[in-house]
Amino acid sequence: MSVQQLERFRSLSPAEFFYRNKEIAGFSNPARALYQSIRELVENALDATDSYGILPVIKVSIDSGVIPDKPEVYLISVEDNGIGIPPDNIPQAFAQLLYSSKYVLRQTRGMFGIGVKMAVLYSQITTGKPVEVLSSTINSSRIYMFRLSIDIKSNKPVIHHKASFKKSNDWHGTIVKLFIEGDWNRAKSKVYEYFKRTAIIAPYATIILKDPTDNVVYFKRSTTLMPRPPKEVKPHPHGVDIELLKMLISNTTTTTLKEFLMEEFQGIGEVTSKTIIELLKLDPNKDPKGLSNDEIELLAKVLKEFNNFKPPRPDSLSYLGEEIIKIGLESILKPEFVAANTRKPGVYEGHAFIVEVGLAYGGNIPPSEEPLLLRFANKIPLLYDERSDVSWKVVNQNIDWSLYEVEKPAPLAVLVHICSTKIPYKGVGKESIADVPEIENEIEKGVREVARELKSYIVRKRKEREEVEKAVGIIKYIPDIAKSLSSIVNDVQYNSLSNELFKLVLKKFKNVKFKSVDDVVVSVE
Amino acid sequence: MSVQQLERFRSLSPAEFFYRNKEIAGFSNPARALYQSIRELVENALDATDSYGILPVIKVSIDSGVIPDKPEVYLISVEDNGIGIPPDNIPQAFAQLLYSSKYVLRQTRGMFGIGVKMAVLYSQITTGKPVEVLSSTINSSRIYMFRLSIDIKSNKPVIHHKASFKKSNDWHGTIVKLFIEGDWNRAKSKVYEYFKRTAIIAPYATIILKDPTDNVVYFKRSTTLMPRPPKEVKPHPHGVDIELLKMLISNTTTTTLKEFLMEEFQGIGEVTSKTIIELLKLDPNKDPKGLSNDEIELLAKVLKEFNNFKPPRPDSLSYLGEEIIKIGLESILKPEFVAANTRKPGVYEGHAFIVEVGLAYGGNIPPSEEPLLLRFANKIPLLYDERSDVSWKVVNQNIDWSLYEVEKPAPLAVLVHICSTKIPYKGVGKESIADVPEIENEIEKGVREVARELKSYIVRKRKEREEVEKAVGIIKYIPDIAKSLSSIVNDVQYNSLSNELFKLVLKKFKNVKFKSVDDVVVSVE
Amino acid sequence: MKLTSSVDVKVRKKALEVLRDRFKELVNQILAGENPTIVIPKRTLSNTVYDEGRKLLLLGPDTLSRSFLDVRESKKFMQTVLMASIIYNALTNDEYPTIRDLFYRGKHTIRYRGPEGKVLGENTWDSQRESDSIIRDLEVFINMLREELLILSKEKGKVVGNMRIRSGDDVIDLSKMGHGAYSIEPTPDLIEFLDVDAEYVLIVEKDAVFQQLHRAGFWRKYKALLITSAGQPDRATRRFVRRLSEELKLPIYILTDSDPYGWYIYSVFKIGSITLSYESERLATPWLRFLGVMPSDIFGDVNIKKKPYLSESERRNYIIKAKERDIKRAKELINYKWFQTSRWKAEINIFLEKEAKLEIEALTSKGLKFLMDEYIPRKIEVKDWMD
Amino acid sequence: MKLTSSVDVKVRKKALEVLRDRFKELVNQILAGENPTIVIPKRTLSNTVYDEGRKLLLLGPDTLSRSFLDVRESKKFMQTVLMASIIYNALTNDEYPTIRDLFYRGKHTIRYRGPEGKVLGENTWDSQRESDSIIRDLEVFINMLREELLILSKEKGKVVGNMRIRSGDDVIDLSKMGHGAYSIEPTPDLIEFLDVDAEYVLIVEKDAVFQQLHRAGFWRKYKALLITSAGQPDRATRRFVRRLSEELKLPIYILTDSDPYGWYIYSVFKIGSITLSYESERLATPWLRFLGVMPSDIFGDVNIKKKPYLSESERRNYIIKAKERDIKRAKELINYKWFQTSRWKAEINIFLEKEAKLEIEALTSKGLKFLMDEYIPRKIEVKDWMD
Repeated sequence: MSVQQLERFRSLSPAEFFYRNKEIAGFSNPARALYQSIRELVENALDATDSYGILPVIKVSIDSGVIPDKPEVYLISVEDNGIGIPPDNIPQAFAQLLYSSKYVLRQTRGMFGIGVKMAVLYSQITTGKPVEVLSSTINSSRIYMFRLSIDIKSNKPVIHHKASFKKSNDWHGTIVKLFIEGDWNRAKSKVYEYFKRTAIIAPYATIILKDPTDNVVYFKRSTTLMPRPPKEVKPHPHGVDIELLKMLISNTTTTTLKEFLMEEFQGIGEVTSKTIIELLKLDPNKDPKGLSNDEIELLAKVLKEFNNFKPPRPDSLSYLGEEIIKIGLESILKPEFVAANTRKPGVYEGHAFIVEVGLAYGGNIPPSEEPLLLRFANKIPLLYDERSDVSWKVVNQNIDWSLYEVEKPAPLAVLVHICSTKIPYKGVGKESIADVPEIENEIEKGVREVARELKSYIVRKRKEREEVEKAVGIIKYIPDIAKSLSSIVNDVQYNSLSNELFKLVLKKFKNVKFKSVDDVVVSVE
Repeated sequence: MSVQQLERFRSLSPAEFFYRNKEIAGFSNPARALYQSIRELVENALDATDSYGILPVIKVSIDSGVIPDKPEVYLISVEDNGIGIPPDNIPQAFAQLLYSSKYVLRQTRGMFGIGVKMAVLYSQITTGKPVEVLSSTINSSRIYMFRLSIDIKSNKPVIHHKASFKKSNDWHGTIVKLFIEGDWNRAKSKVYEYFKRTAIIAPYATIILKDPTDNVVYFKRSTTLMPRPPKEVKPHPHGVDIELLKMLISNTTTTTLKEFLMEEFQGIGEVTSKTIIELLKLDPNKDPKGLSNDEIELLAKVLKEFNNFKPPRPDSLSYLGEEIIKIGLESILKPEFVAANTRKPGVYEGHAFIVEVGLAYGGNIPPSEEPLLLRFANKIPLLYDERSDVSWKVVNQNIDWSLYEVEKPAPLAVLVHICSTKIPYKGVGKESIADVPEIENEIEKGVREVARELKSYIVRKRKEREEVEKAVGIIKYIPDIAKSLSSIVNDVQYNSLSNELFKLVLKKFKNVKFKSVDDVVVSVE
Repeated sequence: MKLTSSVDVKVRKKALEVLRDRFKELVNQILAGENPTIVIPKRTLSNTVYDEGRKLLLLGPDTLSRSFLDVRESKKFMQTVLMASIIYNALTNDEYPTIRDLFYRGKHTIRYRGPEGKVLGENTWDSQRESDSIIRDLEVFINMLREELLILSKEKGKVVGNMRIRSGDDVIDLSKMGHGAYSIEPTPDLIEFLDVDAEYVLIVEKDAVFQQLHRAGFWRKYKALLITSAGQPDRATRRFVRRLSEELKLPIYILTDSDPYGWYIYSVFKIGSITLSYESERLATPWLRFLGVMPSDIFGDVNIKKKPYLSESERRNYIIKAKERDIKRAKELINYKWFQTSRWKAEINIFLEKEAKLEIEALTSKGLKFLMDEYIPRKIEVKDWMD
Repeated sequence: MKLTSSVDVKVRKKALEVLRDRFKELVNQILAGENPTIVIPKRTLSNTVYDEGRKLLLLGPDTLSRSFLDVRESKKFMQTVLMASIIYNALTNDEYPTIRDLFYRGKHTIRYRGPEGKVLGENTWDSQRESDSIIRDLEVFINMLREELLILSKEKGKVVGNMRIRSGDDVIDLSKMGHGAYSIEPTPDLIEFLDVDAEYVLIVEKDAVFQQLHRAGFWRKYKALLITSAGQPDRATRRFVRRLSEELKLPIYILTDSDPYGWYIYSVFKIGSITLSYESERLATPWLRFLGVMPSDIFGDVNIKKKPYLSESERRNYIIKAKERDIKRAKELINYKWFQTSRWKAEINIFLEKEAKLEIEALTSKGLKFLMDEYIPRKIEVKDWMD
């Protein structure tokens, strides 16, 4: 037999790959697919607004019964007031996998260039219907409309219909309408939880949700404070590997090693550049494209191990800041106490990250054995696989809450927000974050910081109560003492004993305001 | 501001996508990457042998200290006696993602076309070294050697070195050598567990493993029985969706609808084809390429809902069969009892699958509260995320073992092997299988079947013991009874009472072989 | 020197005869090649019947056959003959074993080869619970109580009052015990009542209350015999009370805590224990009257126009909240036939409604004089007791 | 009719005086504007000292000051004066309260406004444990035992033997109790010893064994006074034994189970209880001798050439495996000063090595005659007892 008979080799398009393996992107069943499609669209809508300083207004509508005899088909419609998408990019942005505006070093909710396309793919597999996109950019005078599907074999968009209209007002943004086979009853609780948590992390957004039962939920914005939009940055040298170096070298326009280091990385100035080149024992004027393989390996090693770079710049990251976190927690959870801590930027494998931690205590939060954990990554709520998340480990295993005067069950919620140009998810489903030591460490420091604030709060409240408690704790016994003693020692009156004893207490606790024993004791019987 | 300034759209190659997201394929840290690389190579080696009726001989060697000053770099070398790879395909097979011989309807261990390329990618990121491949196909007179790496930007192989040698013997197979940054101490226990389970599922394979401490483990084959190699098959109509139909139509060489249905699907003969077309109210001679979108949607619906197709053919699947499962369990676990059950083929979303269940009880198996669960998918051992696997749910939640006379802690191991052209993994890491109802149902039936066999065994053993137990349970009291009665009633002797009582017992239990009370009673004091 | 009383010598002789006759029957079965079988009345709840006429809990007609060849009964068969032989030997040797002694005397290990050839050990019995149960079987089988076999036990019951008795070879004046009391013997059937000058008998559940009433001269003032069972009564106290009732025709009143435990003590004195109903015929006192403490003493009862003995604030401080198991117990009691008088049902329902217990000590806390000179005499006078 | 004994009248008068004088001091402090403070010896383990000479556990010199203004002590201060007033009133009214009575009499609810204005309730005490502890404080504070305040309690101790006593206004002959026994009064200080014809006193831990020895005529044959404490001895039994020892100079032997619990009973009789060491001076009997059961009686002791009283197979059937808490207890006992004789250490070490307990009943199981005519007399004869 010949091998050719046995084996036929061929290659697969990314669309076909994900078509065959849709469950790995979270589209494993109708309930999950419905939930996943809604959030992909909402996250794109938020990215199109807050990343550009626009206060988001997001309208979401989920309708059932839209196709006769197909009760399992839902129509998802999401509208934003974002920057809009240039018409030339719309087909690929919605109907070509691994095509995105987000493949740069800048924090956005989406990162993989997969999410919304998977929703389109799942939609066309289950209903055969194209996705409808309307969009207008900010300065454009027209609105563009497309009906699109994906050609799976070639991973290219198919344009079913294309149109444009003149704008009558200054609306800009994007509207996406998608038919999908789903299961609202099983998806419902997760969808609502998703919106509630989104409202916590983005209190500056107004979100209106209409569900298939025509129930409308209106999350009104509670602040106009917004996080600073992220900027694109260059890679930090600590995150470099051999392959990344090779890519940078092949793309660079610099012609000397010295310039290459200063231009293509953040955190390297003239002095540092010199030091690095001396360590390499190379000519600073050498053309970087002329480096040998061994030299590139050595450069990678030196960049990884050198300890005097400036820390990575947080410019690429769009963190919320302590103020917004507190507003979000307060407006949704209605607690008695809130605290927040935004950590200094850190780096893992060359990716900058910022950890933000919030804490809410008391008030309307129901007491429970485990703190209510609100996990977010790049402003995305994470709902599934909580126990395999690094934050769960920190909050429930690393931290001994009793050290912070918290007695369980406690009315305690902990928010953990991780911002990074690269979130280390455990899967494409974007639900839990891996145990990266650098991140775990920052989360733990952040939680300890807010926990310390909570402890101060609990301790202060406690002390104020103590002085009064002490005085009451003595006065309440006066009637029994006076009565007992006067019944044994017949020549002394109850009243005079009682008065003398009360005077003794007032002398000891000078700040206590009682006028007589009767202010404390109601009855003795 | 213009949108172009704000957003730069571009597309990503599959290699770059996985380079950026290596943890989703299981390469999240050095320990896991080492383990993952070894198993990807071993699984390719097994696929190259048993899928073609060759009794596998696999030699694995893991060496450390292979590069000066880099103790964290290991050299993995895996050799098989398989069919070899044609030299033209070698570069892409090892250095282009989403390129594979496995994208057909035929069961193999690998399915994604990602595994070994991820190992190569991780190798080159961490060490900068190319992979070395030697291979010779069965009838070839030469051995071909390549040193390869991946061009990440373009997802194309880079050939560093290429050579060929004349064969001096009739050796055929493939040898792969890979440098990788790893952590043997943390990977060790998983690697050993992996090989032990591989030996259970493939008792016909001889595997020799040398680890970095020069410890050699030799799993000798315990049978020459082998599973039937899988054949490529056509899709079953129940697994059809709109997109698959469109692809089949665009590729077909048939020219009438009737022929199209009979040729491109399994399970549709002439009669069934007619019935289907009548249901569609279409012309049987219509060119399938002329079907409108609505007609395709309707065809998809009819194919999904029609109930009289033949069940899917298992030809594409390479299941082990009950005999091999029992041999595997016996040779590695040394139990007292084994049972196995290979289920009839089933189908989910149009993918044929077969569930096989094995059970081992007693002997060297240590008792525990939860049965030892040995999970396999297409002969691959699954080691991580046990508790999120559908088999775990069946074995520990659906089944009440006490109904099968199993008292916990029990010396019980349950093997579940799922064969399919498409295993519904929860992630690319290939570790746990999703709760697909059709599969869960077959697993449960299979487990109940072997559990019933176990119950019969336990019950039979128990009954044999009972008769003897009953007789012993009475005889042991004779000395006390005889002594007591003779001490109250003085005119009767101990010996005559004892003899009479013993005779009474023998009369009742006829199969009991004791000669006198002394055969049972040793002493009374 | 004469060490044991002449009374005991006679008792021994009779017991030996009965045992010999009864077990001779088993030996005869064996020698005839039959499966030897001990037939005894069943000591189960379902075979315990309440005799309305005699107001006693008695064993019913059901019997159980304990045969040698029945695997489930074989061990008990062995234990029964073993226990009989031990008691037989103790009687022969002039001993007075306790049930604990009997447990030890019969306990030994049988070593035998199990079905798999391993040598195993099994004790004739492992706990006294097991051997005690066999003693009860044996009592039923030979129709003799353990006291008739001179098996002794610890004894808590005490008595004082205007009465003279003969015990052993002595005459004892129960009105001359000073601040102390007479501790009743474990075999009260051997007591002889000589003369008595009392109008009734009062049993007090609690020893400490007994001490107080005794010390304050209660029995002298009210011509009573004063007895305490010091909690759950032992067999000797029950038999002693029964004899006072039956032979001297004295009215008998009992004072317990107001809780299901106290009522159960009353029930044991009056009817017998459910698990030991075979003894009732000899140990129970069907004419016993429950004097207090009744829930209506605490709360009053408008239906019978009874005012409470306690004030609102006394109740608040003396009452103990009933526990889950008290409630459960009370609901069981109310189903027993002898609690199904309208008065008892009313009282237990007050308890169930209020979920409140009260100890006798709460009454002495209100005042020893209250208990001695008001509560007890008034309740006897107005017949505020329950049958 | 004279209801209470003349003895009690005298006792009452003295108690009232002491209480009045002691509490007058507190009143004076208050009226002088001082923080009223009760100073009493500490009843803690660390303030309990073993007096080697007198062989008694006594309270040491440490005192504690319980003052009104100390938040942690304020409640106890209130409880102490409350308890004193209740006892004072009971004495005035010719009552004989028990400690349970005192709990009820003092229990009431204080309703007060908490720091947040809510009305809260707090009981003067919630459990008898609390009020009992206050009684002990009070005994120490006024330096009188509860019996001197005519507080009664339940009483388990019994006695028989050749002896006549006066109790209250009666004379009682303890050799004329028939098969029954004399139950000791709760205030044994008021007993008068008239005449005695006994060579020693034997205390038996277990009532049932007491019954057997009594019935078999042990005390008559061996001229002994026979006493049982029926388990852990109560205060009256301890005081009674102490008086027999001190006033009649009789040797006192005790027979308990061979286990740490039995040895602890010995220890309580001999030294006093650790938590109640203030009573030791009156209740403990330092001259008490431990007769058995000793571990060396069971296993022998080659070091002192002693052979065991039990055979190999008797041991197998009678011995009970020591539990974890027995071992722990034994290790505590061995550290007490009064167990640090070489003989006691040897015996406890045999126990710790064998981890084996034995009940007295095991000896009567071997034979009542063995216990009565071999074991006890021989051990007394060869002085095989421990101090």
